[in-house]
Amino acid sequence: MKSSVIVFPGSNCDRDIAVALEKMQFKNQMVWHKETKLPKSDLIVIPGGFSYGDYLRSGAIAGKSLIINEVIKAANEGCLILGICNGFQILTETGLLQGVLLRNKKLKFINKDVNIKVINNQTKFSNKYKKDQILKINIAHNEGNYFTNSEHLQKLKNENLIAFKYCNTTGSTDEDSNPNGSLENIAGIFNSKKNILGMMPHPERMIDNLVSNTDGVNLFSSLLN
Amino acid sequence: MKTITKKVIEQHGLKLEEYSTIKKLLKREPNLLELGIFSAMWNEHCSYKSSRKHLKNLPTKGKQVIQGPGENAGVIDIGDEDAIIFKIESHNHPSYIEPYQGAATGVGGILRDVFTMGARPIALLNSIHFGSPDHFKTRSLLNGVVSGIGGYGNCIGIPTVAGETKFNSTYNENILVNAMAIGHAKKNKIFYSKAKGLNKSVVYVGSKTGRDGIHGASMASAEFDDDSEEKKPTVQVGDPFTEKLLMEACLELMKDNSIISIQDMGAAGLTSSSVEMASKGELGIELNLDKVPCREENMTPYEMMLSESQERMLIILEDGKEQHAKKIFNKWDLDFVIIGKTTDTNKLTLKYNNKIEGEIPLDALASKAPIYDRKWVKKKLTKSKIDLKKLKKIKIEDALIKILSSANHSNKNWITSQYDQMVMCDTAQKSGADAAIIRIHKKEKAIAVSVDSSSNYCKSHPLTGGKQIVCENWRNLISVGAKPIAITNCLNFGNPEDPKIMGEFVECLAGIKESCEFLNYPVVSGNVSFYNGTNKKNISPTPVIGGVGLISKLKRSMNHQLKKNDSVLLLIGKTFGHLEQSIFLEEIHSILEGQPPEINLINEKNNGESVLEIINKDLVNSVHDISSGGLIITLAEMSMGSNYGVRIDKPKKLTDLFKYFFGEDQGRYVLEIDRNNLKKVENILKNNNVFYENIGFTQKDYFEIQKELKIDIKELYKINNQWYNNY
Amino acid sequence: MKFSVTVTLKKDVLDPQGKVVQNTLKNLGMDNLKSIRQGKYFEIELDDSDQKKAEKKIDEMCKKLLANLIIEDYKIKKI
Amino acid sequence: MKFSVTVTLKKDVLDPQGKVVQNTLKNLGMDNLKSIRQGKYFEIELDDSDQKKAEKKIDEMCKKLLANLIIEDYKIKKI
Ligand SMILES: Nc1ncnc2c1ncn2[C@@H]1O[C@H](COP(=O)(O)OP(=O)(O)O)[C@@H](O)[C@H]1O
Ligand SMILES: [Mg+2]
Repeated sequence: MKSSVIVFPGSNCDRDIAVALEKMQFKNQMVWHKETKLPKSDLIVIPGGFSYGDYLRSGAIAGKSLIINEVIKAANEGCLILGICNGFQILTETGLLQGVLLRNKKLKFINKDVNIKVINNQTKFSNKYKKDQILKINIAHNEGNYFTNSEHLQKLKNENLIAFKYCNTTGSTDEDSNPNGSLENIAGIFNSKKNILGMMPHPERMIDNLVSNTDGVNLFSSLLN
Repeated sequence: MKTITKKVIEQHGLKLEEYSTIKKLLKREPNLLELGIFSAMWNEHCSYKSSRKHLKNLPTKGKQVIQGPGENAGVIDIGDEDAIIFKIESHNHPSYIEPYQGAATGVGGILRDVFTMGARPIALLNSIHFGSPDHFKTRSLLNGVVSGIGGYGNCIGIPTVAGETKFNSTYNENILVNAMAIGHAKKNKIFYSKAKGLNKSVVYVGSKTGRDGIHGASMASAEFDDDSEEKKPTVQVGDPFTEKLLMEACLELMKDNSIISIQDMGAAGLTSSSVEMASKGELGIELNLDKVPCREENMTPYEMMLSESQERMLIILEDGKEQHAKKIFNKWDLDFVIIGKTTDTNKLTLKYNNKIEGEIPLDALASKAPIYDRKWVKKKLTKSKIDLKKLKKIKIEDALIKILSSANHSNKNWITSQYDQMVMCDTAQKSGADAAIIRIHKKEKAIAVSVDSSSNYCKSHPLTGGKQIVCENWRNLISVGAKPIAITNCLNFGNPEDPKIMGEFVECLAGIKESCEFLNYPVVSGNVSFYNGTNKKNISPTPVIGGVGLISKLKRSMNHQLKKNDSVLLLIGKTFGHLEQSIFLEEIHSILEGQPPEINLINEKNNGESVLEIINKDLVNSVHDISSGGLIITLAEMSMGSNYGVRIDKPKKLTDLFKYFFGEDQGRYVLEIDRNNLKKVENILKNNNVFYENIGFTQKDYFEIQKELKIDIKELYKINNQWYNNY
Repeated sequence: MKFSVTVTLKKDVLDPQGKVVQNTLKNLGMDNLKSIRQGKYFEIELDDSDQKKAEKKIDEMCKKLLANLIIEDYKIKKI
Repeated sequence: MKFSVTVTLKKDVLDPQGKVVQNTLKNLGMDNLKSIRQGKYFEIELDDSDQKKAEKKIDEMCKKLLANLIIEDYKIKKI
């Protein structure tokens, strides 16, 4: 499977995702944001980090870059798109995903391992997970507080577009296990066609037992499936 | 033009005698620009005029040392083609004035020191000291500093993996913010600042120059007084985004052979970088200040030369590489301007509007800068009159809880969760352990890193204190299974013109030297920060040690968290019950008296090496060194956050339980050993003549000292976390 | 020609920052504080002599970049 | 009673955000943009009837929390 990772000035999880993709046997290519053409790819990843320093609004300026037009085109043609953390923020700024990521409830950057629950496992991104499976995945962000209007929230529920929710060790999605104030504990969502996934947790950080765990592996193997 | 009066000289932080020397060296009066340059180069921060004489005594060589002090950072050899480059630096005064930006730019500055030398930074550490928790400024300073450190490190994408956080009223008016950066480079691809060759292009890259921090370096070398809050324009704003671009651009240019030498613009900006490069190369340097990219209009040569705008570098390029280099910097949207060339004049020549605005022989700025042999006096040691029997009665359990819920001994989660500790995906052990472990990317080996200090020990007995911090740092690396290799140090002291303070400095340094020599633990880089204090009130001496060790094959990370039920707990090292200067007396009885525990370097080394041997043979489940708070705090830390607690027998010999459990005797560790490994471990310890005791075993859920106390470890964990959560 | 732009969150959008600021101020003893909302402020200088045209340009900037219209409103003023 | 507060960086203090926004707007074709600086904006409602008193309170808030006087200036306006 061919993948492309878009690199913006200020992206800083680009190497991490590339390492993960290569480890999972993707044929990966890095694409600098000034390029005007995307290499042929089955998967496009917009990595985490602080594109343009997260100045103005996180993801806003990257959302205006040249290459984004190509990403939008590819998305409309059905290419798989994965936005992690800052990538998720960029996807909402471009409109490929709806809603916004506001400042964390407590206005502090949060880095920790959190539990998330697989809500929809019937997608290209999640078919190797079990439904309601609880994963432990690292988060690291300042603006991960997902918000959307009630109409869209209803749509997310009706069409099963919520990918992951923050939960506790037993799977309950209560307020205590919501690290950043996200609406209904939402940690990741799909678009209607389910070819785009945006998520705040970092699956690429969870592929190696020496530094963490391997709960992120199945996201990549789902894609290969 | 402004005439140089006595007042002007003083404003530049120069003494009148120093001004006479300047005139002698120049054989004329300097103009204002030249005076500014002298003041920047001759102040404590750049010239090390009070400390140099004593720093020379430190051991700086070793089999694994590639570059000792004198460059932007120290370099050590960790085998194969790999080198580790690291340094620590203070940003105390700026952080007190504007905590967020001060701390952030401190991180930015130390990162540049490391990537200037060709290393990709792989970890950040910090040592932060605040006034007492109930001082009215402490809360906002703590908040600002922590978010500043996080703000910069998180944005640039380098994990902040370890540090130390302390509260003590000695820092009420002068906090300490020391930042350490560690990078990885190829041994044969290290870049130095020494210029070579005539007529080579001198290139300015990075951000534009603004009026920030003009006189910042002089500020860092002056005591605070009441109007220091007025020194506002000197505050610099950090731009981690630009630094990220600068780092990537430099590392990209470093892939081939375009660079002759490179130097970041740190304190005293363009002045110190150009002077250092040229004087190290025994060349001259000529700068055309018209070419300097400026952020503001009408900036004067004086302002350009003394600006401390962040995120800038100076590079000397090989002939014909200009276009190639320019392309790279343009790709990263950074300024790239040739602003001068190397010459054979041995002078710094500054041109503006086709006129020479200033010209100074380089040796006057560097090798002939003043060096002082400041008067110093030995510390008068005070005898302690503590009579333990007369102290207020307290239960062990209550003392334990009080210490665990104190600011200094609380869990630092509140801080460390604000730092991205995992980015780069090589953090094998995060904050919370004795040392952090960072794997070398795509390799089996890893480094362990830790920063340590103990101002109470250093205050009461500078020599022992100096010895002790090096040992504690060494112990922390051992505890995670690393072989300690070398250290960097940040020496935070008061006013060196006071012989007592100078004495603290000299004696601490002698202690550091003694330990480093004995443990074969050389000093490869460092930083001195004097004048920490306000209105003649100096801080306690606070040397901070940052150590790096090597784990040649990382199979799993070793830490202090108890792993299994019913394993045996061994206490390594002799317990005498030394309570003077202990946390117990300070926190529980508000007594700070007497001397710190003695350091026995022979036992220290022997115990440590034996523990390392046991770890390397995979015979141990967890290890924790014993430091402030003594045995009981060590055991509590091993239990909290794990699923297992301990069941400890009462001591067989030492009868005073407080001495036994809270004494801070040095060179000790607690090891958790599987019963079936016990024989093997005991054999190693016996063979090596290491004193040890079997003190109990692990159990589920409870922290227990027989017939004394029994507490649920979840409860302990809660207690240990409440201070920050309620602050 | 100089303009100011203020960008504020729409009414129905949660303002975590404003909320924390409000709580902090209350803790500092500002008891008759009714509400506080936080936004962004820009000062923009254009090299233009025609105010109408300039305003149109600023409006475009807001739409294209400065505000996220899904959650934010903006106001332009000449200063 | 409602007030607006704008908090801006002092002149000569680096504005990294403004710089990036300015570059982006230029890349988006806004060529006669001379400069842009970014600041913060607050809308504050007080339960007070005495304007003088209210203004004094707002001023206190700015000093205590909303502005960092070392690098920022602020302006208060009744709206
Ligand atoms: N400011 C900080 N930044 C990062 N980590 C910190 C900070 N302060 C404390 N820590 C972490 O908290 C843990 C406890 O610190 P400390 O009690 O100083 O450890 P030790 O006694 O082993 O040196 C360590 O893992 C340390 O790295
Ligand atoms: Mg320790």
